[in-house]
Amino acid sequence: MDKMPKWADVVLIPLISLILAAILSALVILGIGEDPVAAVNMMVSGALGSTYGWGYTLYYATNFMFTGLAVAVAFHARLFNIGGEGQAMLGGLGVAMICLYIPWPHWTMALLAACAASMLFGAVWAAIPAYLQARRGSHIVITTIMFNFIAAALLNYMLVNVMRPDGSMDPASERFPAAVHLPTLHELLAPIGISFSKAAPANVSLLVAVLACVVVWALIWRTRLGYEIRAYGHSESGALYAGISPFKITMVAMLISGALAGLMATNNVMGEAERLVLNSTEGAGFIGIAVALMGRSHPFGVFLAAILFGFLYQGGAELALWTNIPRELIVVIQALVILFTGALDNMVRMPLEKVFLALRKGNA
Amino acid sequence: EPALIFDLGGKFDKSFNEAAFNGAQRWAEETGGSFREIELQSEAQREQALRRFAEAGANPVITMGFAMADPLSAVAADYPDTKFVAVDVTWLDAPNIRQIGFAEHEGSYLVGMMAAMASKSGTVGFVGGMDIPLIRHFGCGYAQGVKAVNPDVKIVANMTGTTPAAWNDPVKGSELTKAQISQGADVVYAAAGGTGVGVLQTAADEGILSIGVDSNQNHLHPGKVLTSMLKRVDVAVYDAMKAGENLETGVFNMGLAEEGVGYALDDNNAALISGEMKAAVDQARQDIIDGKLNVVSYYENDSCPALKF
Amino acid sequence: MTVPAIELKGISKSFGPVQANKDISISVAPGTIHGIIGENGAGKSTLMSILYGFYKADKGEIWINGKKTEIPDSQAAIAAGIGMVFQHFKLVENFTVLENIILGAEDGGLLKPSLAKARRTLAELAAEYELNVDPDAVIEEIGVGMQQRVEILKALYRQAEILILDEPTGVLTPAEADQLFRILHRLKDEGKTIILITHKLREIMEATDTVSVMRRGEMTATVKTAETSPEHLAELMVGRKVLLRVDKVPAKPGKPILEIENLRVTDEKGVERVKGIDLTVRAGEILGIAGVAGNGQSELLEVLGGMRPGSGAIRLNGAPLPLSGPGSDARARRTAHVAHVPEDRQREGLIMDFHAWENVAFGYHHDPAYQSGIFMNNAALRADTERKIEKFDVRPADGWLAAKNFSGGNQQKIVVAREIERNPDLLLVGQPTRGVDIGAIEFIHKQIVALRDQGKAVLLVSVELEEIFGLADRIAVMFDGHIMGERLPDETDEKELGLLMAGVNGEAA
Amino acid sequence: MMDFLTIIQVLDSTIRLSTPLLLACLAGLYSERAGIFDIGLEGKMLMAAFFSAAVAAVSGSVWLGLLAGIASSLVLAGLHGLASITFRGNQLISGVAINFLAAGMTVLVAQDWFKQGGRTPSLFGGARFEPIDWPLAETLSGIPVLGPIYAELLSGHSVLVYLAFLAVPGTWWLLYRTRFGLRLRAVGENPAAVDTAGVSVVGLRYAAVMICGVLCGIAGAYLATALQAGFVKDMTAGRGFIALAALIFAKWRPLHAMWACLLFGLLQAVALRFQNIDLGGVVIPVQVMDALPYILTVVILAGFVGKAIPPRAGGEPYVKER
Ligand SMILES: Nc1ncnc2c1ncn2[C@@H]1O[C@H](COP(=O)(O)OP(=O)(O)OP(=O)(O)O)[C@@H](O)[C@H]1O
Ligand SMILES: Nc1ncnc2c1ncn2[C@@H]1O[C@H](COP(=O)(O)OP(=O)(O)OP(=O)(O)O)[C@@H](O)[C@H]1O
Ligand SMILES: [Mg+2]
Ligand SMILES: [Mg+2]
Repeated sequence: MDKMPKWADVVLIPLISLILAAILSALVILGIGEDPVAAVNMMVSGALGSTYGWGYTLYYATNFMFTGLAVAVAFHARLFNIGGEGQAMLGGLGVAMICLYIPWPHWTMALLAACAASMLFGAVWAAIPAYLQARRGSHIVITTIMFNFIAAALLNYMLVNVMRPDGSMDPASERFPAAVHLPTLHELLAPIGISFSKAAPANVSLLVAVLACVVVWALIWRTRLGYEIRAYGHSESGALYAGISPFKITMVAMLISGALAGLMATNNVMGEAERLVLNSTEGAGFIGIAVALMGRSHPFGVFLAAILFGFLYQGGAELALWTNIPRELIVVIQALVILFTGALDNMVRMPLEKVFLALRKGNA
Repeated sequence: EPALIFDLGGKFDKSFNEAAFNGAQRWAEETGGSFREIELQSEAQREQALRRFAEAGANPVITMGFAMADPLSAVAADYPDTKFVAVDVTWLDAPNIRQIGFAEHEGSYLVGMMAAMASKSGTVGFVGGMDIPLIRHFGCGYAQGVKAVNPDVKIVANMTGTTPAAWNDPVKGSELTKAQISQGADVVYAAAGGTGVGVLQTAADEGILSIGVDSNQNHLHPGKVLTSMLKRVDVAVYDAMKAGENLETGVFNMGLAEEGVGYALDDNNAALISGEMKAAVDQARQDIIDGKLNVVSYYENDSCPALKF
Repeated sequence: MTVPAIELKGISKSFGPVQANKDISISVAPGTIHGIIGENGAGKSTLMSILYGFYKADKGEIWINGKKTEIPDSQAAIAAGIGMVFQHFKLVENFTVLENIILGAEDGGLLKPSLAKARRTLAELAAEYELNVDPDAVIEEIGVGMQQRVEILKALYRQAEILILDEPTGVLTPAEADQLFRILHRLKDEGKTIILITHKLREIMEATDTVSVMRRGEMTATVKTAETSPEHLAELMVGRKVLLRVDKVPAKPGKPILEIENLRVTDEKGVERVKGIDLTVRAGEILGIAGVAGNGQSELLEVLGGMRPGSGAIRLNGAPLPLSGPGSDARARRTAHVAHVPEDRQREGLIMDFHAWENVAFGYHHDPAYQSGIFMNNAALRADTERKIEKFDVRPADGWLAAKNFSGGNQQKIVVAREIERNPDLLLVGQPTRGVDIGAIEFIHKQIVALRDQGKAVLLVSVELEEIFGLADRIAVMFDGHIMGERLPDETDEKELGLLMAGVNGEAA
Repeated sequence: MMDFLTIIQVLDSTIRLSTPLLLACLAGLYSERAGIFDIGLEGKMLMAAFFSAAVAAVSGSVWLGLLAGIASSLVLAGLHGLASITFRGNQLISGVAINFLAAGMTVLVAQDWFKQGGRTPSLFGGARFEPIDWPLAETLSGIPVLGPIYAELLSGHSVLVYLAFLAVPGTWWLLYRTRFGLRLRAVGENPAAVDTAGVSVVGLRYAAVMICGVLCGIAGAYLATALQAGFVKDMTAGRGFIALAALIFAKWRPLHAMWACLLFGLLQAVALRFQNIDLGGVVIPVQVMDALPYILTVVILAGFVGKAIPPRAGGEPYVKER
């Protein structure tokens, strides 16, 4: 028997938590001498008030969906993959190689190949920590953190010494050929008569991300492998009893996780920048942790949380464009959102449960 | 109304972006005008900020840093009536961009000479930020200046790191400086953004000389900073804003001749610079301007004659 | 009339929507042993936890020695002279015995004096109550029986006058249990008051002076032990007549199903736990393995169930099964028609956070019947679960409930249903009724016997001699990784088995 | 290849680089030993770095700065406690949030107060921790081998460095020789045992989290007022995470924590000192040297350190009634 109706748990609590975070954010904005109402207006209209705003919101959200899913899949096997950042960097390397060194006749084929390459590179980068965890017991939290740093060094080396076009001073690869240009939402929606902002970077990899959400959902909740991953995550001794190999699950879960993180490169590298730059991941791997935690490791939750963070990113960009509010305000708002919806949700839940219990008793 | 787009380092990086901000500020104070600005937070915002400012009618739109080149090349054509200014970019092909490149190697050459002359130990240091070509470009000019004074002077060169954190790790800057001091360096040139703050600080603490970069950083530790390699981004921005919509486009190289780079001399470091030093450096400056002296740019073939990276 | 040592008045407690205790009042006279019985989930542990200050009652009063006492936390309970040995021990596993004893009862900020004092006191207590433990042993390295002694010592060290024991014998061997009751009687003779929760009516009859019966959160009766009978108590508990003895026809053993030869098992720490045993289990018989916990029975079950590697040879229906490497895991065993009811249902047999229907596939999730294409056929799984829940009378009959929300007895029914319904050639069963109430025990025993009667082989490991005697057709006793001997139930008695379990071989002597 | 003086200097640098790691690592040790995981070490350090520098800059007193740094870190620690102890929230989420909060708030407040782009003014004089020279350091430095060790390596660090290294035996003693330590370790292994022994789980865990806050505060103050002369944004630069790695590496034991932090410090010091190593014509790129500390960490972890088992109740809120 539950203490609360499901809708209260799923909708009401996050909503109240968000409102609390918003109130605190408003106080912070007041504290630095700005107008919170105007700021919120600007964020909402800037991020959600136009197809342009949506285009950016969804672009960021796409990144976060990939990294959030990556963290979530590992979480189901009780593995804490902090290495999404490095895996996404490697994914970018894979995408860049596919796009630069192979002439593609059409973007669809390039996208398929880029997906495969980014997943492969990301998975390889996750495989070593996974193997060390499974066979040597090396704590995956440390090794994945270390692999982030190593990935940064590797990417830096590749860009500065190998992939940088002659004569360019920018540590970035060449621009990808036009043939691998991924259609943006503008290009995708125009044929069906919907006019979407031309400027926004959201592109077809959004669909890849949504597809990834669905696939991960099916994988985790509908397949044997997902069943085994969850079982292993809940109880290692139970897994042994059921004939589930801890080694296999650790490896497979991390490979999938790394592949998902790597997939992010189809969005930011192939879809947006259309070249590989040094800090293309810009912390999305870490945001993925917050997204997965807030989304309770469920793909739909990850989807929603990714959009929330996309909104914060784009809303924040608008604030930065049109006001003098320092960009760090957005970081603070993110922190408050994570804090209230993620860590302090019991602060809302506990009193609510009492209310619902009293209501039920009253009815009975 | 002009707009100014700072690079990821942020407008208060005590060097490159801050110089731009100072230029804009000067323009605003002098003319009473106002300008829009944004500190970029992510790669995707580069194009976004360009378009948003252009659409909002900002003119000119001034961008900082070579990383804007790529987005600019994608955006500029869509807004033919808007003038763009690209600092640190010289290779684009677009009619409505004013591209400004600085001959950092020339300025670095001069401070390199000063370092070699000020050094008593015969060893000087260079602390770069993230290991990218631009920073090597600085280091290369510096090394040539050092070697020009005395080919026997040893140069210790270090980069802070390979991630963007390399621009903001003063602790590492400190440690690198200490390491260089222990290898004998008694003048250290910092081209490392926020990390440089740690370099200058440690140099001051340990009683050696340092050289600032981009902005005039002599005042940070009066009497302890030998000089600063000036990159007159402030002037470039000021000029661009002043010219407004009538801005001249094209590629502009700001070298010593154009007073785009130079070294800082003020009350804070006057006592450190002997007349002899000043004479030598000014001579070299003139020779470079006259073409008698050629400072090799790292970009020419991705290598440096005076220093191995 | 004497003042009661404990008087509870109108105690009520709910956990969210669940009312665990409803308006409960009891009174316990000083210097007596008071028993509490009731089905799983009746609220016994909750009531005692309230008395010990672990939970806080919603309503009601606690009177100790005639004084109304507030017990907001365990500190207050300890101050009031109450000590409790929980059903699941509350020990710090990687601490030594001594450290566990002084935890919370240290004198002064420094450990050394406290430890020294505790060491002395422990020696005295050991002498007084034959409660010997090595004070420097680490908890996780000593057996459960020892651990329980530590729990009792903890209470005595805090000078408890009232001692609560929640299902203390569930994990003990008969000898250990006997010793426990001797200790309890001595404590009682010293005037201490003892409350004993147990599912074993025999213990109630032997040890207690009065007994209270709980049902669904309510106190249904309190009677003098001398004036009641096990059958009567069982009826009070379950609300119907219960068969207290297993009803079964003599076994008709057939061909050997499982043959074990020179089996050896070494654990993770490199200690040999099974030291070369030979056993045969035939079709249509139940082989019971008796033994004190920790003598290798667990490892035997685990190696047979594919949970850990071993060496030697085992054959199933004549065909060898690998003991290590590929094909030796639990999945392969299931494919070979070996089913396994593990000793620890919560850690092994179930995923506590999974729905009941997900647990019904646990270990059998590769079964083609549960698949449709690349996906699992959850609808089929749920239908199957419904059948099993109905057949095994799992309560509540809700397949969507998480395993952790069933009581221990019902959790066990889910595991037993899953394994027995596979109709295996060989069923491995470990401690099938540990902590399970008598109603459920009756049912589970019936199912095991029914499987045997279909001509299947059953290997039963239990520390309960009563269970071994009731179910097994043949008994093997394990001690220190060896089989000490085999006996037929009719030709032996608890005494002889007890000696074998202690490593004393009568034949050899 | 390396002369003696260079070794001394590398070790000297090691000590400086290890100190913030060590303080943060010990901070994490208290918290995690009590069963509260803390990935917010980074944030607490950063917050303390800012407030110590800010208050030192304004007041001119580094000691006031230190207090302010500790106080600000304590506020975040209290928040972590509120989320993970009182409201039984997810400790990882709370830690992540605290890191974000610190990253944002420090710059926001710095900008609001000092208008220097999210920095504090540079500190000088009494607003900084000065190195402490040991007696006779100058005189003895001439003695071969021992002289430099005494004068360069041991002498001449700020008081916080000595404090950090003294905290190691201190922590060991507290943990293994006192009542508080016994209870602290117990509550991280089995809070129910502590609870039923009549000791407040909540109280103990808050105490641990607060000690963690104090140590993170000192670590932050060390960065901003001893190693550096002021705050710049994000100046902790991932040290909180490295400290966490060191903690796991050390398997949550104080002495091992010190060795782990010294090892990380040494690897960093070596990487800083030796860039572009030329191995007979093959120049090892600087990126390899940069990544070397991390690569070596992985190698050591995989090769020499077995499985690290965290305190058993770690990460799980203590829930009696659901
Ligand atoms: N910590 C708890 N949180 C929520 N509900 C609980 C908790 N403990 C017990 N319950 C509920 O209270 C009821 C009584 O449980 P309790 O543990 O007291 O039963 P019991 O009589 O000790 O059973 P058993 O014989 O199996 O030990 C249970 O059915 C359960 O629903
Ligand atoms: N902390 C808890 N929260 C919610 N329900 C609980 C809790 N503890 C126990 N329960 C519920 O109380 C009931 C009985 O609990 P209890 O732990 O006494 O089980 P049990 O039957 O005694 O099993 P076992 O004897 O194996 O421990 C079950 O329904 C169980 O799910
Ligand atoms: Mg119970
Ligand atoms: Mg029970």
